[in-house]
Amino acid sequence: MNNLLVMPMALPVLAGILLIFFRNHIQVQRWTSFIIMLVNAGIGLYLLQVIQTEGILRLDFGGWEPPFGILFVADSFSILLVITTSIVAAVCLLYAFSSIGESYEKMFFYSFVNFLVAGVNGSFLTGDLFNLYVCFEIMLLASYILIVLGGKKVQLRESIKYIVINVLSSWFFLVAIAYLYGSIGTLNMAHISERIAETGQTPLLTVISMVFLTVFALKSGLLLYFWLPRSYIVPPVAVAALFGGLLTKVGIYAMIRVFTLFFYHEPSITHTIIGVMAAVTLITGSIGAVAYKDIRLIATYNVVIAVGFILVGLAVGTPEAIEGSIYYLIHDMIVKTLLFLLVGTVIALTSTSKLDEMSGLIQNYPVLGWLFFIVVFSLAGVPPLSGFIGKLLVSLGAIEAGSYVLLALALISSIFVLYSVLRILLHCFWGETMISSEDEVPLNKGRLIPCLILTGLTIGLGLGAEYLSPYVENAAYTLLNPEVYIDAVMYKD
Amino acid sequence: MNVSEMIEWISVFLILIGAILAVISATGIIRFPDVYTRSHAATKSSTLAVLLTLSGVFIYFWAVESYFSVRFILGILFVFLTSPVSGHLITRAAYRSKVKMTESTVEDQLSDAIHEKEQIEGKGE
Amino acid sequence: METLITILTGVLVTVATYFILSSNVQKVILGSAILSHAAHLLIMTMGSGLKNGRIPVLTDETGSFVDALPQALILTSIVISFAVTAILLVVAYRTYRATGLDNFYDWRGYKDE
Amino acid sequence: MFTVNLAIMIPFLAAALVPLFRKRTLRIHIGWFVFLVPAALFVYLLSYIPSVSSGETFVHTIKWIPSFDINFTTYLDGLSLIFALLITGIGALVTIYSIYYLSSNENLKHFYAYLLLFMGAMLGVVFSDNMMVMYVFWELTSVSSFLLIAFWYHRKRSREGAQKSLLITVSGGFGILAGFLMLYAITGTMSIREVIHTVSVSSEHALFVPAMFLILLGAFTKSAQFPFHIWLPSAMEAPTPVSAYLHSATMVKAGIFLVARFTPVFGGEALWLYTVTSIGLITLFWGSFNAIRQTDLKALLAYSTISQLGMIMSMFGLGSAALQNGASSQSVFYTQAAFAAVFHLINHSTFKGALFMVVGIIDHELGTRDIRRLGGLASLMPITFTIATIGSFSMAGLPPFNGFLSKEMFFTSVLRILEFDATWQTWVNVIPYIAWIASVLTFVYCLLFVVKTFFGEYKEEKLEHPAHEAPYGMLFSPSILAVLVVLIFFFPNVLGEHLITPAMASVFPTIAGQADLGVHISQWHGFNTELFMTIGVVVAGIVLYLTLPYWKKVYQLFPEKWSFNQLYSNILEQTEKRSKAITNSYMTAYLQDYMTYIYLFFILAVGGLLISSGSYIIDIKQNNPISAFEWIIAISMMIAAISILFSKSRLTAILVNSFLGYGVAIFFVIFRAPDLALTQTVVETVTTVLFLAAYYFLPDWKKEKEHRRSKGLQMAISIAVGTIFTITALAVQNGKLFDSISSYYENSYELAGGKNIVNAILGDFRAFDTMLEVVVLLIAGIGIYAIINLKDRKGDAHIEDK
Amino acid sequence: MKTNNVILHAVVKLVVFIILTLSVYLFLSGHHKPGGGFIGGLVLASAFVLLFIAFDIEAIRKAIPFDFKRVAALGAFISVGTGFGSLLFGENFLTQAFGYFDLPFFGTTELTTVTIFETGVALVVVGVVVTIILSIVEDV
Amino acid sequence: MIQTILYFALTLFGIAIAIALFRIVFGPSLPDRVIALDMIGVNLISSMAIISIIIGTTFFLDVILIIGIIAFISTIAFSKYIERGGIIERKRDD
Repeated sequence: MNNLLVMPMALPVLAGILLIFFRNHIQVQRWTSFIIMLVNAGIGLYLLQVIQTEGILRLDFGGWEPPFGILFVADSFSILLVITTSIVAAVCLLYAFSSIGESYEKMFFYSFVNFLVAGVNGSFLTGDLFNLYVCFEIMLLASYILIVLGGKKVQLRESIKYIVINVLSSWFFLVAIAYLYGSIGTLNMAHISERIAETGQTPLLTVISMVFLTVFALKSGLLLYFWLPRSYIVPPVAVAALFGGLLTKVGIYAMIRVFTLFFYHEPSITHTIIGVMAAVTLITGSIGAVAYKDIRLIATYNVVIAVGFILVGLAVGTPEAIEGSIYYLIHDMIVKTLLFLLVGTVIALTSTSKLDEMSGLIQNYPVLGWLFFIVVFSLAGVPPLSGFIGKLLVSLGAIEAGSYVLLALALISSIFVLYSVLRILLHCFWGETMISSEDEVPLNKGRLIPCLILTGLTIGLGLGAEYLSPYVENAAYTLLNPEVYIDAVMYKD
Repeated sequence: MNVSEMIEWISVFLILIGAILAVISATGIIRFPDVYTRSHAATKSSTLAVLLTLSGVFIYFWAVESYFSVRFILGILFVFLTSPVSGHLITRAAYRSKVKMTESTVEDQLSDAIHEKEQIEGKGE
Repeated sequence: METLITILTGVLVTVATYFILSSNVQKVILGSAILSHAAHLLIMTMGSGLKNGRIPVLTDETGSFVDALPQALILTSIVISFAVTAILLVVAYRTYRATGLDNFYDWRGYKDE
Repeated sequence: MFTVNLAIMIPFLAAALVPLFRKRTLRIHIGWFVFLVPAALFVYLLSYIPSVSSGETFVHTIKWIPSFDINFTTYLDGLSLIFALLITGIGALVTIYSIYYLSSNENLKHFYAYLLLFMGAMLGVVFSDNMMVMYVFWELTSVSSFLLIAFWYHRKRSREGAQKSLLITVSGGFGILAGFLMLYAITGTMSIREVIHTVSVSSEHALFVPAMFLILLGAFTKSAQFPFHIWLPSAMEAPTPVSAYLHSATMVKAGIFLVARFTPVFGGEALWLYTVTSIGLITLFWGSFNAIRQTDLKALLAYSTISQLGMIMSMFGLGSAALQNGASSQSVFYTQAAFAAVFHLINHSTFKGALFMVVGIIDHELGTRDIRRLGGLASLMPITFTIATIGSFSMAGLPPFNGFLSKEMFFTSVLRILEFDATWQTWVNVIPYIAWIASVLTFVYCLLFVVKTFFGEYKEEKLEHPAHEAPYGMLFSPSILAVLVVLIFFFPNVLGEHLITPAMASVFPTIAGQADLGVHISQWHGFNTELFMTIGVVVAGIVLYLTLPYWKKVYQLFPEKWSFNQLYSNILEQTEKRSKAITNSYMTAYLQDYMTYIYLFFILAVGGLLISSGSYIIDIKQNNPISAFEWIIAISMMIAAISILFSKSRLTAILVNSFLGYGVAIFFVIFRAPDLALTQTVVETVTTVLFLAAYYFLPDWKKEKEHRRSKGLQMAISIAVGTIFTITALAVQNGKLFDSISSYYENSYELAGGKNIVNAILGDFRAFDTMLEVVVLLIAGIGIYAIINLKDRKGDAHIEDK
Repeated sequence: MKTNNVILHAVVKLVVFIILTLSVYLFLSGHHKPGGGFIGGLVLASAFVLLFIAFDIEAIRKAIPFDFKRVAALGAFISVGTGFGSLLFGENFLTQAFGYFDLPFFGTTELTTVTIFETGVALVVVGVVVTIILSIVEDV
Repeated sequence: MIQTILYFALTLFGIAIAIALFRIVFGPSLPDRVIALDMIGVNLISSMAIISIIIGTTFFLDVILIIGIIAFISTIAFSKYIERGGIIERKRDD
C-alpha cells in the first residue's frame, strides 16, 4: 500500500492543525514539528529506495482510478525534493527554536511552518494540475502569514506587495488551468501529457503554455523576480531562510514538470523563451547581487541568480543538463537556507545589515566566519562543494546543446556570485575587529548548530555526489521520458 | 383547458404581473426625487413584485410538477419579512447620515421628534 | 452564449487590471476580487453543455448533464479567493495603521537599502 | 598501499589535524611537525626517479563519481614528478624558513593548515589525470592562496590582494572548467591521457579551438600572464614564506604545468604556438619593464616573477613548433625550447625562492623592504648578501649560476624559431629582439636589487631595527637554494637526464618514440650568437643601469591611472556603481511598476505567440442562443464593471462589486450550477461585510495622485490584457481537442452514493482538494488572528527602519 | 445618537433561526441535492455574521461561548482525520465509504463517511469566517 | 406561449435590474445605491425563480430563498456602516 506517499503532506497538515490546540505548550509545538520533519525525511528516503526497485509510485486518493480522482505521484525527482525540503525545514525549525521568540510561537508559528512545508511537499508530489494549484495556495497562504507575522512596518509594507503579486500569479494559474482544461478536458497531469502527445502540441496549446510560463516564472522568480529581493529580507531569519530555501524551488519544480511533461513538443519555441528568460535573469540577478551593500539583498539576489542557473538546465534540455539542474536545485535549497541563516545570524549579532558597518567578525565568532567561508565557495560552485557537480553538468549540457551564450552566462554569473558574497566575507568577517569582547553578543548554540548541519550537508553532497547519482539519473530519465510517467500513472495496475 | 392548465396560466400571469410591477418600481427608483421616496419604490412595490412572482412560481411548480415545498413558502414569507426591514434600516441610515430630502418635502416630523427628545435629555442632565 | 460570457470576463479582466495597476491599495484589492469573478466565469465557460445540459444532480430524467467538474473547481476556487481577499484586506489595513499611508507609491520604502 | 593518491591526501589530513594541536602541551613549534609532511613526501617521491627516468609511469584510480566519469586518477610521469618534487622540496624549505619568520603570536595553526591545504591541492593538480579532479584541485589552490594572502586579514591591502587574486584565478578556473567540459564533449573522456590519444580525431571538432583558448585563459590567469598579471604584485601582501612558495615557486607555475600538460593536445594548432609564445613574450617584457620602477623589494620580485613566468611560457610556446607540421624526428630541433622551459622552471624556483627569502629576512630584521630606505647592508649581513647576489646573478643570467644555462637555452630557442616556416613570419622575426630587450631589462633590475640594497649608504635612521645578520635557522633554507643554484650550474645534466628528459617525453609523446628528446647541457658551447647576446645583455644592462636616472621618465608615459591594476579597480568600482544604478532603475520598489512588467511579459509572451502562431481563430456558430435577459445582465455587468473605474467613493465601488457578484451568481443559475450560485451569493455577502468591517480602519479614497505613470499606459495594458485573455479563451472554446473526463462522474450514485455530482466530486472524487481547501481556509482564519494579535514589539524595529 | 433597533432585532432573531435551520438542511441534503458542507457552513457562518451585525459581540459571545479558532481547527482535524481514518481500514487515503442500513424509524438510510468529512468542512468554514470577522472587528 | 411569456417576464426583470443599476452607478447618495442593490437582490431572486421554470428544475427553489435572506445581510451591513461607520460593535452602547 502506497499510503506512505501522502505522509509528507498529510503529517505536517495534521500536526499544523493539532498544534493549534496546543497553543501554550511551546515545547510540544517545537518538538512535534521537528519530529514530523525528520519522519518525513525518513519516509522520503524509504520511498526513494522503493522507487528505484518498483518504479514510480502513486497513490489514488479515495481509490479513484486516474484520471478521475486526485493522486500523488512519487518519482525520484519529487521525492528528492521532498527529502531536501524536510531536512531544510527541520534545520530552520531548529534555528527558530532559539531565535524566533515566544510571542511568535504562541501565535501558531509552528502551525504555519507545518502548513508551508505541507504545501511545498504537496506541490512536489501531486499528480493533478488543479491540486497543484491548491497546494500552491496552501504554501502561499502560509507564506503570507509567515511573512507578515511580527507586523513591523517594513514587513507589512513589503509583504503586501508580495501578497498582491502572488494573488495575481495565482489568478494566472487558475486561468491557465481553465484554458488547458478547456482544450484538453482533463486535469490529471499524466492524462494531459498523454492527450497532448496524441494530438500534438497545437499552436494554441503553445500559447497556453506561455500562460503557465508566466505563472511559474512569477513563482520561481525567473525574469519576473521583482517581488523577491525585498520581500525575502523582511521576515525573521528562520522564516527568510525557509523562504529562500523552499519557495522559489516550488515554482522551479512546477516549471520543470510542466515543460517536460506537457509542453515538450515545441522546444524551439518554449524552451528558447525559457532560455532567454534564464539568460536575462542571470544577467540582471548578477548585476543586482553586486549592486547593494545590504547583506540581505546580496543574499536575495543570489536566489535570483540560482533560479536562472537551474532553468538554464531546463532550457538546454539534454539529459546532463537536466541532471545538473536537479543536482543544483538540491544544492541550492540547502545552501541558500544556510546563506540566509548565516546572514540573519550576522545581522542579529551586529544589529546592522550594511556591509560597511561591520568588520572583523571572525575574531569574535570564528566558527560562523568559517561557515560563511564555506558558503561563499559552495555558492560559487567551487569544488568539491555541492554546487560543483550541478554546475558541471549544466555546463556540459549547454556545451552539448551548443548553447554557448547560456554557458558563458552561467559561468560568468558564478563569478558575480563569488564576488558578491566574497564582499560579505571580506568586509564583515575579516578586517579590523570592531566589537570588543565585552560588547560581544553571545552566539548561542541554537543558532550555530543548524548552520553546522547544513554546512556538513553541502560538503557531503559535494564529496558524495556519487551516492546521489543513480537517483538523479533516474529523475532526469523520468523527466525526459514522459511515457514512463504516463505508464506509471495511467496503466500500471 | 383543464384545471392544471388554468392554474399554470394563472401562475404565469402572476409572474408577468410581478415582472411588470418590478419594472414599474424600477421606474420609480429613477424617477423619484430623493432617497426617501425612492425607498418606497424599491422596498414596497418591489416586495410586492417579488411576492407575486414567487407565488406564481410556487403555484406553477405545485400545479405542473406537483412539487410542494414548505421551505419555499417559508422563504417567500421571509423575503416578505426582511425586505421592508432592510428598507427601514437603510432609510433610517440615510436620515441619520443626513442625506438631503428633496426640495419639495413638506414636513420632517422625525427631525422634530429627535429635536424634542434631545432637548428633554439635555434638561435631564 | 459562451462568447458573450467570455467577452464579459474580458471586460472584467480589463477593469480589474486597471485597478491592480493603480496605486491605491483598496483599488488593488477590489481589482483582485473582480479578477476572481472573471476567473470563475472563465472556468465555467470551459465546461461543456453550458445551457443544454441538465443540472448535475441525478434525477429520473434523462439527457446529458452540464460539465460538473468545473463547478467543483469553481467552488474550491471561490473559497480560496475569499480567504486570500480576507488576508489582503487585513494586511492592507494593518499596513495602513502601521505607516499611516494607504498607497503603494508611498510604500516603496527606501531606495538605498 | 602507499600510492600517489595517498600522497595527495596526506597534506589534507595533516591540514585537518593541525588545528587540533594544543599550544600548551607542545614546547616545539608546530612548524616542525608540518615540516615532516613535505619532507617525507619529498623523499618518497625521490624514490620514483629511477623508474621514471627509465620511462615508467604510474597510474592509480580511486572512484569518486564514476557516473560522470569523474574519478580520482593519479598519473605520475616525468612532468608531474618534477613539479611534485618542487612542491614538496621547496615546501619543506619554506616550512623551515617560516618557523623562524613567523612569531608564535601569529595564528600559526591557520597558517600551517592553509599551507598544507595548498600543498595537497598543488600535488593534486600535478598528479591528476582526470580533468575534473584536476579542476577541483586547481580551484583549491586558488582558495588556499586566497586564504594565505589574506592571512593578515585585518589589513585592508591583504584583503584586497586576496580578493583580486581569487577573482582573477577563479574566473580563469571557470574558463578551464568550460574548456575541460568542451574537451569532454568532444572526446567523451575525462582522462587527459585518453584525450591525448584521440587528438588526431578531436582536433577537427569545432569546439577544439574554443576549448584551447578557455584552458589557456585559466593557465594565463594562474600564471599571472599579461594582462592578468595584476594580481601577483597585490598577492605580495601575504607573509613572505607564502610569496616564496606559492607566488614564485609553485602555484604560479600551475598554469605553466597546464600548458605543458596540454601541449600534446593543442600543440599542433598554430594558434597555440602564437598565443602562448606571444603572451609569454609580452609578459616577459612587461614584467621586466615594470620591475625596474618598483621601490618595494617584494614588488620588484613579483614583477620579476611575472617576467620569468612569461619567459617560461613563451618557451613552451616555442617548443610546440615541433608539433606544428606533424611530429617527426626533424622537429626535435624545436623541442629544445620546451626542454629549456622545464629547466628554467626548476632554476627559477631555486633562485627566486632564495631571493624571496632574502627579502623576507631583510623585511623581518630591518622592518622595511623599501628600496629607498635600504643600502649598505653588504657588510652588515654578509650571508644574506651572498645569497642575494647568487640569486640575482642567476636571474640575470650570469655564470656560474644555473640561470645562465637556461637563459642561453632560451636564446637558442628564440633563434631556432627563426627557421620555422611560419605564417606570421614578421612577428616571428621580432621574437629574438623582444627576448633580448627583456633580458637587458632583467639584468637592470637584478643589478638594482643587489646594488641598492647592499651597497651604497647605510641609512639606519630610516630603518625600524638596526641591521644585523639573521638567525641561522632563517638563513638555512635560502642557503640550500643558493647552493643548489650553483650546483645545478656545474651538474646540469643530472637534472637533464633523470628528470627533464622523462618530462619531455610527457610533453611530446608523439616525438618521444622517434627521437631522443634529451639535450646535453653544457656550460661552454663556443662563441655563438647566444653568448654574444648574453655579453650584449651585460653591456647594455650596465649602461642602462648607469643611465637610469635619465631614462626613468619613460615610466611617466605609463601613469598609474592607465595601468591594468587601476583598470581592475575601476571595473570593480564602476560595476558596483553602475549595477546599483541599473538595478535601482527597474527595482523601484513600487508595486505598480512590477505589475506593469508582469503584464507586459504576459502581453508579449502570450499575446505575441497568439498572433504569431495564428491560433486566434474564433467561431461563434456553435454558441448557444442568448436570451434577452442574458443580454441585459451581461451588458449591465459590463457597464457596472466599467463604472467602477469612475466611482469616486469606495462604497460605490464595493456596491458595484456586489452587483457583479450577484451577476455572476445569476450566470451560475443560468449555467445550471445551483451550488455555485448559492456559494457565490453567500461568499459575496460575507466578503462585502468583510470589506465594510475593514473600511472602518482604512481611509476613504482620496483623489488619486497618479505617480509618474500616465493613465494611458495603464489603460493600454489593461485593454491589451483583457483582449488577449478573451481571445485566448475564445480560441480555446473554439478548439476543444478532447471531451471532458467529467462524464465519468455522472455515475456518482453508483460510485460514491451521492446524487449531487458536484458534491460527490467535492466530497469524494476530489475530496483531497476539498480537504486542502479547508486547510487553506484554516490558515487564513488562524493567520488573520495571528496577524492582528501579534503587534510589533518596539525593540525589534531598529534594523529595518534605519 | 442612540438607536432603537427593536425591529431589526425582532426580525433578525427570526431570520437567524430560519437560516440556521436551512443551513442544517442544506448541509444534510448536500449529498443528493444542492448543498453540502461548504454551503451549509457558509450559510451558518452568515447567520453568525448577521447576529454580530445586529447585536454586539459581547452579547453573542455570552450566548455562544465557543472559541471559533478551535472550532475551525476541530473541523479541519475531522476532515483530515477521515483521510487518516481510511488508513485504519487498509484503504487508500481519503477513501470514503457509504452503505445502506435499515434503521428503526428511518427505514433504509444511507450512511456515508462523506458526511463526517463534510461536517469537518462545515465547522472549518463557520469557525474561520467568524474568526476573521471577529479578529478584524476586535482590533483596536 | 407560456415560455414566451416567461421569457418576457424575465426580460422585464432584467430591465428592472438594469434600471436599478443606473441608480447604483449614479447615486447620488449612498443610501440610494444601497436601496438599489437591495432591489436588485430581490429582482434576482425573482429572475432565478423564473429561470427555474424555464429550465424545469426545482433544485434552485431551496437555494434562491436562502439567497434572498443572505442578500438581506449585506443591506443591513451597509445601513449600519452608513449609520455608524463600523458594522459590528464590541459592546452596544444602547
